[in-house]
Amino acid sequence: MLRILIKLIVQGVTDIRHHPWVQVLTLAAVTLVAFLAGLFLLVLHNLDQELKRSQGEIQFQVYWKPGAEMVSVQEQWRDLERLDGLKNLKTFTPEQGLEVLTASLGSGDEFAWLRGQSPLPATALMTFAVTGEDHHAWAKAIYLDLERMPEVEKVSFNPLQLDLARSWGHFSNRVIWPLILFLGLVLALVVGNTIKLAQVHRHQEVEILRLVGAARWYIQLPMLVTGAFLGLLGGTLALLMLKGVQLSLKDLLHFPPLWLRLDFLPVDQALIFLAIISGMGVVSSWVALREK
Amino acid sequence: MLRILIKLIVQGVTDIRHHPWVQVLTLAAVTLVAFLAGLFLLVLHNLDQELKRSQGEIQFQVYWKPGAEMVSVQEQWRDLERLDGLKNLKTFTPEQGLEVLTASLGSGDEFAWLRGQSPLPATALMTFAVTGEDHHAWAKAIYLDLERMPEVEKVSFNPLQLDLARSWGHFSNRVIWPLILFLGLVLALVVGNTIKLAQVHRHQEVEILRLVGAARWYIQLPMLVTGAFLGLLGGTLALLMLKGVQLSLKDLLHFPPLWLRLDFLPVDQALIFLAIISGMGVVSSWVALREK
Amino acid sequence: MIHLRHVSHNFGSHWALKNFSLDLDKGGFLFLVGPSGAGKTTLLRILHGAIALQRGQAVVCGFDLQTIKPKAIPLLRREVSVVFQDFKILPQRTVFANVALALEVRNMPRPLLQRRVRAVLRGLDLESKAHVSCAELSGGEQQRVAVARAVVVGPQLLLADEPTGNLDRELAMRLMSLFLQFHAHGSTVILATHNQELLSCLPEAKIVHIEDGSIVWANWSLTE
Amino acid sequence: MIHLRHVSHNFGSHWALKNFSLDLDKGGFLFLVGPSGAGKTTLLRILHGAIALQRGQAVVCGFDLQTIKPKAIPLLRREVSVVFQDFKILPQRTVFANVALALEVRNMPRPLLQRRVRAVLRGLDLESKAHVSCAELSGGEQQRVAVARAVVVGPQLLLADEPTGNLDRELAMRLMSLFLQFHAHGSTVILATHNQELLSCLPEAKIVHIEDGSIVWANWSLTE
Ligand SMILES: Nc1ncnc2c1ncn2[C@@H]1O[C@H](COP(=O)(O)OP(=O)(O)OP(=O)(O)O)[C@@H](O)[C@H]1O
Ligand SMILES: Nc1ncnc2c1ncn2[C@@H]1O[C@H](COP(=O)(O)OP(=O)(O)OP(=O)(O)O)[C@@H](O)[C@H]1O
Ligand SMILES: [Mg+2]
Ligand SMILES: [Mg+2]
Repeated sequence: MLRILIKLIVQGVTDIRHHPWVQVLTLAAVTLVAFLAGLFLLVLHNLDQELKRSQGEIQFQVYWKPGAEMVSVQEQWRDLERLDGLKNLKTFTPEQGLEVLTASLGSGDEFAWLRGQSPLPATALMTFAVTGEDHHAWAKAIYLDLERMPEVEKVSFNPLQLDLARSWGHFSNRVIWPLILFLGLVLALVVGNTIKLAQVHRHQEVEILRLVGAARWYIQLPMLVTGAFLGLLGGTLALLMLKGVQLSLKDLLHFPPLWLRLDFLPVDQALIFLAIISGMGVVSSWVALREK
Repeated sequence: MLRILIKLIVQGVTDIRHHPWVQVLTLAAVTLVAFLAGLFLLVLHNLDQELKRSQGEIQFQVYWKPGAEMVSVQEQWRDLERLDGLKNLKTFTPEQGLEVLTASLGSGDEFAWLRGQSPLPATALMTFAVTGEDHHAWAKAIYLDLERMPEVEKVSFNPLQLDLARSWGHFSNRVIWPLILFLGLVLALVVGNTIKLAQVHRHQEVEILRLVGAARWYIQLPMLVTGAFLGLLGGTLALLMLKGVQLSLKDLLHFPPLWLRLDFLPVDQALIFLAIISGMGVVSSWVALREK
Repeated sequence: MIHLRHVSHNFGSHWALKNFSLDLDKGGFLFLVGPSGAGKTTLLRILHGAIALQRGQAVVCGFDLQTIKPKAIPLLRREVSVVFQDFKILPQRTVFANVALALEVRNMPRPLLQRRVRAVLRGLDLESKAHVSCAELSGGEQQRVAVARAVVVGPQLLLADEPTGNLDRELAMRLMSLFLQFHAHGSTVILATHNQELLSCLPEAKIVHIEDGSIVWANWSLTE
Repeated sequence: MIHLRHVSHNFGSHWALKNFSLDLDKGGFLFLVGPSGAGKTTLLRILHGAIALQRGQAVVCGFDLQTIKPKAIPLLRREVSVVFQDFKILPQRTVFANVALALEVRNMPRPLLQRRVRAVLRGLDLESKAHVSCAELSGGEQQRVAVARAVVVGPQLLLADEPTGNLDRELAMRLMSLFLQFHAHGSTVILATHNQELLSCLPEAKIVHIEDGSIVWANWSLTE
């Protein structure tokens, strides 16, 4: 029995030689559409990564009173570093603040005359990972803690940041998910239709095999294997092309202020991608065989 | 003769009923792939528009001496407005400058204590449309003119902006054009292969028509018409879907700081798009007929 | 072996078979004659399950066609071989591959399969064409491939639909002697033909003449 | 009408026709007989340009097959009609559509076309099947559709390849009388067949017996 199964599976793959051109073109079409879909997935994956990186964070900016004693302020900074959930702490003395301001305004030296007598206060920019259930209450508590510190003039944070995740969610619901669904549809239709059309050639073969007494599975297995094989091969080629593109574009956006490095799809996503495309090959072969 | 031509063309369209399912699926695949390609084109078109809008511009920032007399400065501002090639002039009194700074630093009131005694100079941000052949020389001349104005402390401009267009060019050479070419390839292959596979059914018909003495054009014309018709219909449906998407997403990115409004493809591009897809239908039908 | 009672079949409003009853024992040899469009092919197609039985009773090789499940049809077809009027061979495959198909479906081991196929091809004068693609065969050669595929499995029941239409007299006689051999080994044979000459090869064979779907003449009592 | 000199044709290493020479005048009637695989179909296919002439000279209806351009082949085929051994009809189309095809290609106005097709179908006992799809026809009915399509155009030269293989005796005789009618109206007819009986229908017809691609016997001098 196993011998027959293996024979039929091998036959499914080698049957491709009966219509080599049809199958090669089909393979090419499947590969390219799969590649296109993979490209979308790759972009989405990287976007998603980027979002995840900044999504669960909230920033507090702390302003000390102008003229506050820098020695005690710096002591406070050391205390701040030990706070729960803190991911990043950036501190600015009045002088550093002025430098940043200058840099952000242009490239010139126009604030040179202020040097040594900066009118700016000492500040600290704190990035927290959002934790707990009630984000707003949690943020409020931190806010009050920070404001109660001695010599602190004011603390600001943007509660909107908390909503950013949600608004990204809205955006992806409106654009990204429809796009993925649509892409899946195109992929299914094009891959399916192409494989189906390529298999229609074999109607005659199916008919004759039936007439000489072949069981249903005996007839269908090789053709389903052909479909799966076309899908698998097309998907694999697409992934290889994708890897090539990723390698060649990897550092394209890796410059300030984006610092985006293009990552490849994780292994599990790549495998799911292959499985879906092969599955489409199988399903569409099956549809092609059922007709008539 | 004309009667026969018309008959054959009508036949090409009505022949679709012989294999309605094959043709409907083919049409769907063609439509979706064309739509996908159109979506890319739409994004590119809008990107391109955006680039064109900002590409040929250069910004100068003028800083007056701190404490310069505001009345005379405001007079100079009025003169500046009349400069050749100026597209936009934004002026900031020291107070306005402080406001902008405050806003860009956070949402707080931390500079409230500086109000009425802003340490910042009066500034103006001037946007020029780049003109002439030698951009750098032209920019230099403007720079000198501005710097020579009385009470002006310093002028800054970023010559890098001039190179921005060029670097965008590099980017599109590296990414966008390959993508368009690749997309064209996918489109050609998928549309072509699908129509070709759908037409392979008709090999027998072609053979028999030949055997009963039909001339080549008599056989091919209806099939080429079928291909063109499938392409045209698929392309039109794709454009309609595209228009729908454009209308529904038009204002999605129309918020600060992007202010991007999604435009539809201009009529000529849409027509070229249709022509290319129909052409693919014709070519692939022709290839399908030639085989064997 | 074959037991038919009141079998009728219509295609739309056209009755291709009307109230057909006959019995054929194991080892019988039956000629089915009649004009074009009489219903000969329709009857043969019913007998191997290619078209479903509409009315009446039919039992073939122990399979009751009234109640047969789609899954059991391949089993029926392993007992019944058919030579189709339009050959039904795969043009892209070689002669050998087409004939071997019927044995592959039955999972016959390769060496035995090759021996059997070669023997049958030799008997039908097709040995030199064994590795030629069927698209390149003459009409008569294709017909013989169809016969070879039917007989290679040594079926219990052999249905042959106009198997000599494209063959010259000598080959037709050779084919008949092949069928007679089969018959002598105990197979049941039903042969639909226009060729009156074939009838004289086996004077003791049963003959049914049908016209317009009905039996108009037979040389035996039809039902026991 | 037909002038062949030293025509040979090989498929790979197999010679299907060897050094074939014959002349046939306008209005002649020729039987081509010989065993399966003799080369009858190959000869007919050369005569209507379905396979290119490899060696020798051939002139058919004034077209020199040695020098004929691909563009001229449709013109040749408007003079020459063929009844193919494997019918070559479109199974999805109706009987009427299949027969009308040959006239549509010649741009015949619709009313005349309908009259002609109906007349031919009546002559071949196919009138009741006119609007049936060809996939639903019996073997003999399909063969008659193939004949109808060939004769409906009233060709100068009619090539028929085994046109009675699936027909009963009565229909075969009817077909022969159709061919004889054609012949009487001045058409040239070449008929490849295994059916010895047909030969007796027209005792004055020319007969060529070929075997293995060569002429082994003829009842006239072959070349003038
Ligand atoms: N699938 C079908 N659909 C409709 N009508 C059919 C179908 N198959 C056969 N018929 C009709 O049924 C009748 C009997 O057909 P059948 O093929 O049994 O004839 P036959 O005796 O084999 O004739 P022949 O000697 O010409 O092959 C014919 O008139 C034919 O047109
Ligand atoms: N396309 C082809 N390629 C290779 N060999 C071919 C091709 N067509 C025919 N032959 C071979 O040429 C020989 C003559 O074939 P042809 O069809 O002319 O025979 P025929 O006289 O018509 O026989 P039949 O009576 O069986 O139809 C046969 O042996 C056949 O196998
Ligand atoms: Mg029949
Ligand atoms: Mg032949």
